[in-house]
Amino acid sequence: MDLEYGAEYDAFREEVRQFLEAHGHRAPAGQDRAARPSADAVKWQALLIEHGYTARTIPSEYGGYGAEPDILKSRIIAEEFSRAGIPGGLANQGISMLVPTLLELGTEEQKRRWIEPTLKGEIVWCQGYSEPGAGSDLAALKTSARVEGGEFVINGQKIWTSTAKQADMIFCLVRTEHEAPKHGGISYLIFSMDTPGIEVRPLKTMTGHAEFNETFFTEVRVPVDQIVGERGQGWFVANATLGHERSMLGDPDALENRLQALVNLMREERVGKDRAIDSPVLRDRLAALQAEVAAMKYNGMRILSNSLRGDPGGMAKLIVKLQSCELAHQISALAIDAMGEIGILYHGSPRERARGAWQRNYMFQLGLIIGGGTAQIQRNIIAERGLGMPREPRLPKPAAVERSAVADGRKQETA
Amino acid sequence: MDLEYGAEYDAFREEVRQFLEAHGHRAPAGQDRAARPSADAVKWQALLIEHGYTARTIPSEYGGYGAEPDILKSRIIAEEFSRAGIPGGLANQGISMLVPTLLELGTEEQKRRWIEPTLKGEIVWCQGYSEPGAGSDLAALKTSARVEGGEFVINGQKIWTSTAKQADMIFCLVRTEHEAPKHGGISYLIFSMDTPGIEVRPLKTMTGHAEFNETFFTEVRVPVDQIVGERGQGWFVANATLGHERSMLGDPDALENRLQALVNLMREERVGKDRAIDSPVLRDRLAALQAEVAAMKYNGMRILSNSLRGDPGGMAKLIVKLQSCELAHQISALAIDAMGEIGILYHGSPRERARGAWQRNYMFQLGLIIGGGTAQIQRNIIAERGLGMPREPRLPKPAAVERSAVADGRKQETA
Amino acid sequence: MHFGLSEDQRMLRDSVARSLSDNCPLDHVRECAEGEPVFSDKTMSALGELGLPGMMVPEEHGGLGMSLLDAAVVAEQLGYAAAPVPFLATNVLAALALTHAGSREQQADWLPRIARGEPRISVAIAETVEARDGAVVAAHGGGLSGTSLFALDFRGADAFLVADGAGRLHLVPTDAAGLETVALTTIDRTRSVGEVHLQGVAAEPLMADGGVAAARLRCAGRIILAADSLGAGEAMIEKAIDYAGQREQFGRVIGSFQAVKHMCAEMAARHEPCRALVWYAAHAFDAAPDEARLAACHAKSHTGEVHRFVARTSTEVHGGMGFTDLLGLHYWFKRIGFDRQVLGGPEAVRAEAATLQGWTRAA
Amino acid sequence: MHFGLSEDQRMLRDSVARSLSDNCPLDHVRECAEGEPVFSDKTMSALGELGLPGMMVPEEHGGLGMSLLDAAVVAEQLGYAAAPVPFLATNVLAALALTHAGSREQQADWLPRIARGEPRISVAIAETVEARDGAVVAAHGGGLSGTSLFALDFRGADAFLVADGAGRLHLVPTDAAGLETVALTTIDRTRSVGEVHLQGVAAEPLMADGGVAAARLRCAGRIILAADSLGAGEAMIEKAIDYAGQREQFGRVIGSFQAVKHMCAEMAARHEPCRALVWYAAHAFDAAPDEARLAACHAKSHTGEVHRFVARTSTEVHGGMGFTDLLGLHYWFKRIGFDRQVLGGPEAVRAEAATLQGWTRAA
Repeated sequence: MDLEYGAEYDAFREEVRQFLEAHGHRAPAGQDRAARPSADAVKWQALLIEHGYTARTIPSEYGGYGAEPDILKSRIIAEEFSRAGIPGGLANQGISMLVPTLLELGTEEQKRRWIEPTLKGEIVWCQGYSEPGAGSDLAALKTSARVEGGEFVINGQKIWTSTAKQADMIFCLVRTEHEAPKHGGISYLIFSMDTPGIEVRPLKTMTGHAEFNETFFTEVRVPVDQIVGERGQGWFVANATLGHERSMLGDPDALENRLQALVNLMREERVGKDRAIDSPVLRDRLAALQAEVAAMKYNGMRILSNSLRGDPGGMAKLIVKLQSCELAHQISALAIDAMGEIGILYHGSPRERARGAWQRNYMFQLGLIIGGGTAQIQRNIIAERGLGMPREPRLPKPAAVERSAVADGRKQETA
Repeated sequence: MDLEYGAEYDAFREEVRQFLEAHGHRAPAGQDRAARPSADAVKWQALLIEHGYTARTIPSEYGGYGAEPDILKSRIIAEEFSRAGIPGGLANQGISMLVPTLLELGTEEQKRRWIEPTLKGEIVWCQGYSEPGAGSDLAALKTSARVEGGEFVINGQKIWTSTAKQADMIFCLVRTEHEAPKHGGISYLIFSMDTPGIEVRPLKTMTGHAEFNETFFTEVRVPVDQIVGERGQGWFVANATLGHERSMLGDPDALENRLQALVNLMREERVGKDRAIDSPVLRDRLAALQAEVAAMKYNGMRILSNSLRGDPGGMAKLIVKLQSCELAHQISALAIDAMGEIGILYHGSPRERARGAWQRNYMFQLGLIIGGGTAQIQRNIIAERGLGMPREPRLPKPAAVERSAVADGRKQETA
Repeated sequence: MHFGLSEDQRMLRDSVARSLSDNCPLDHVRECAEGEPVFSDKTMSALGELGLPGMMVPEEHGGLGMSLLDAAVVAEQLGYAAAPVPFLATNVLAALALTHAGSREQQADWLPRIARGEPRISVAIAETVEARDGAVVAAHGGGLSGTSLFALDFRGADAFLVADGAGRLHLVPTDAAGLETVALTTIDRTRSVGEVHLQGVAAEPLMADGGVAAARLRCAGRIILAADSLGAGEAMIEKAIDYAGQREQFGRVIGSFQAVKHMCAEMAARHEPCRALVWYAAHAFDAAPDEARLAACHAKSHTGEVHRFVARTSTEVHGGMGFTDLLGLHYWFKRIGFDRQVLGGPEAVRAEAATLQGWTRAA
Repeated sequence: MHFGLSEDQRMLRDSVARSLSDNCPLDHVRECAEGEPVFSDKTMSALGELGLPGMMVPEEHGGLGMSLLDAAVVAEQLGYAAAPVPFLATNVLAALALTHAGSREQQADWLPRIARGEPRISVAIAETVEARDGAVVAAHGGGLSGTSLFALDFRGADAFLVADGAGRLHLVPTDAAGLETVALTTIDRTRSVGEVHLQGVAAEPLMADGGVAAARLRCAGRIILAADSLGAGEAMIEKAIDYAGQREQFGRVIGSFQAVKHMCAEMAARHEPCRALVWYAAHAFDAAPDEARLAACHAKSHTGEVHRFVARTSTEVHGGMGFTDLLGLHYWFKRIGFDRQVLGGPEAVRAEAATLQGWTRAA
């Protein structure tokens, strides 16, 4: 156990701190991950790339900083930006999901064309994976494309396309091989959101905000070379990026920050003459959550340390999404309870605390428990991949599926 | 809503009270349900039958009191005995399970031969249902009987035969029809525990006590007429009694008594100068459990009231086993926590409270959560029978089962 | 002996249910709740036809003189429909307060009008549970000063029934000099709460009773909120089962997955005993006043916990759709959230239950 | 930077694991625990060969001068094996106390012997957490009087290390005049606790330190108990998965039922982060004393809660077999029960964590 980073890293940390002190004031305020980056944000992004504080390991020929991967330096950057309360680089789905995918599976031309403007915030992407009928069972997606005159012609509907309104481009899973088995009939296409036939409708959630959209495709025509990977390989292309998405969730710094905000809230909220934190019952819950946040923090350090040694992370990593989403939700729940009736104020009410963030988080975090693999799917994964427990026995094919898939004799995956 | 029982019942209650006042001192002390009744207990039982305070609705020609069923009077009897802290009639498996089964499905000769001595406590029975390989999936039982010279010849093993050591007789499920499908190959036999070839071994549990036994059968010969119902109908015969067993569990009086014992404990246990109940955290848990006990109590009254109207009970009844076993376990858990280190004293230790009952209950109640249908099986039943949710899709038959059962085309039940 | 609803109560339940299903379907709830939220006049007038405004008003004042259990039966249906109507404050709490602690003049003035469904009285008694943000109301020389938060059924009130720091109740007409009000908004757009600022307002006190009336009101309010939660929880469980029976993933309805089945079973198992608990508390309010406060505490705190679990679990069963606005499931989620927090969250209510039983060491 | 066990620590873990698997399988645990329970001489002697008795003794006194994290690594394996050995009191707590608060004479007298695995010192510090049954020890004029309960690793002790009411530690040889002891028995027959009665016993105080030494001991004890719980929980999860993979019901192994899979997944998901938490607490004990007490509280209370759930859930996965004595699963169940309650249950420990951080209003 050695929690020191060593001289080289201490120097690097110092460098980051100095950068933040010198330039932090130029950071854009209140960065909204779902929105199109502001001019300030684009400038800030350029500055961060220049210093290697974002897009750090992306080759410079594609617009990145071109450093060797160094998990500790990445971690130091994240820590120092979080500590200073200064937003790091852009973290949209184009950067977190499309760029790694292109780097891994794109053609040279695709890399040169798309990565740099994406990193710079010039091109905003949205993700077209889920459909109303294909959530946990993503591979059941029905949005289809036929080939006609050198073009894919796309029809169908996507959901949860968070930045669709602002996006220039979409990376999208569509069914192109209609005779192929479920997972083998999908292709990964990228195309402009200006293409005729695309309609985006805001999707309001229980929070009262439209954090997402539904996106409809009617005879949308896309050149056949705007595909990543081969036809029918889209499922495997997407799975590479799904991995990247999963690692975005469950940031231990975020949990610590939320817990600290809860401690502050409970010190400030008053019930008669007492502070909320003076309630032994609420305080006991607070201490229990704090212990769990600490456990997740050290678990994160353990994963980090394992990655340094080339260890993929195992169980410690597999449980992060399930546990941290739940924990974040519980933190919000305690905040609401500590506020009593104040806790239900919302929609900009007088006396509302933190602009309704606790309630909004309480609901949004329930969305996160569901999204990106429900808690039930997470438990399946932990049991099957982590603990090596048997998969659900395969079922006889239901008639509806048999038409297309059964002849192929492929194994059907079950939840 | 009318919680008055009315004049007739108030008079009946008064009668029960007077009986208890006059005769309560004759009740045996510390009745152990698993043991053979003492001479005192047998006398007490006879007195209770004579007054109709037990075996109340069993026809007098079979040794019962012969009253018309009256749920309210039964309830009043239970309430008054519980309030007075005086044990009611014998409540062994012969009385609670075999007698109702014989009444429903036994021949006239079986009724005359077995019911009266069972009620009187002269014949003690044990139950031979579960096997090491047949728990939740009881119908998978393997103890088998072949017919030879007018006798069933039984080989196999039973488990959880709680009173096997003391029992005169056993009611037992054995597989008699080897070609029949799983549920249709079972017969319900009754035979003496003195029959040669029976070996009983105590089965110690986690509590450190041997509350149960394992019972082994080697070439045990039983006359073919010692069967209840027809050959191959044993599953249906047993299910009648399983229903009776389920109604034995989840007694709301018992929960109330346990909660009151916990309140008393928490008033008496001291941590420094404070009582355990002075801890707001523990007190909050106590109040939460109290609310739940109240809910189960009123739920019980609702079920009672529904039965008066001939309503089978529905969801209110279906959830009783799951909820009350869990609640009882939680009550014990809080007691242990309230005692701190005192809470783990056991095995007759100095300073042990209530002769270790809290720890013993904590463990035994976990056994009850598992036994008589695990919590998982209970949730299946609630979902499928109570909420009408779909059964688990049927699986292709595994090879091992196919040999005997598949040809028959019968639907296999799944958990 | 009969533990359960009477024939009349079941008829009441069914007729309210029918009326709400006709007049207050989800689309209508949504209409009322979106934009600037409003109460549903249509629903109120339909309920008015059933005589509900006067259900708690004694017959001699033109009402039906019904019991709190009757009101709980109605409240459960309102929760089941997530109906945006101001039933609790005027028709239950104010009617009860005036009946039991009003002067003859106050009774004659208000009760017949309440029975006719005319006035709306908002009830401001939150501070008898907990004083948040230093809110407190004091009575001095016939005048009331201070602040009360979370006045119930606030929007469109003609008067406020305000508890002072000693638990005495006062009627304050909306046009009283020195009265200012501020609307608050909560997650639940089918309800309305607000705050009341008083500066030497000349109010009409109800009969002095050492706070008993306020304690009784709090008790009644908690039972009605618990009943509302019961109905909302019931709706969420039904919706989860329906959805799970239709939604297919991996080639089967998700309701056939054991994980989903067990989520539904667990909801039902925790929810079902709440029904008897709420019924008993409401019954005890009239029939066994000694037990009523404790029973109300149990009903309020226990439904609060159980239905938070139900609200969350039903949403999870609905997957992404439950999280969207599309199915409107969140109206019930938020209704349950409101019921949990108002007039004391579970912890506060359990602390009161403990005190009631002498579990707390005398200071 | 490296968060995790060092190469040496992993070797230590593996060699302890091997030694326990060779010397202390379930059958042997059962032999020791049944009837009149005894510690396992065989296991202690095998661990002695690895130098464990002196692992916390400084090198100048013949020990290995290892860290608390090393001790936690060992404790985890002891928990994993449910090993009936008195490691905690003598080899961790007494060694630490003497090293940090012993006089030169005490050190010279005891530490080399501890390193050789000779004496057994039982540690009686429960009253620094909570005084149960009025137990308290007072020091007056060189003599100790009073009662201490739950002295750890009680059986066969040569001396007791007793904390007085001020948190100062005293060494009391078993044959001291005025000392009487009573063995207690707990659910966990692989451990041993007892009570110590003192009447004007002439004891050797350790250096006066205002209770710091006792607080440090409590802290170390909690970390070691948490590590034990971690190992016992790990064992219970493994056993559940193994059993679920073998046991068939309804024509399939029960581990293929989603309900059973999710029970196992939930155990693993709650259990896994405990490992890093315990490691950090143990590391902080030596490397970051400022954070150590809070970290120890977190580790103790959180493993207490998580492993109560694991103990129960693993037993449920084992069905009826888990409830019997046949598989011996209950040895781990009870070990976890012991770890949870001793040196402060979760509530008591969280209250201490809150106080440490100034969350509690100054009285």
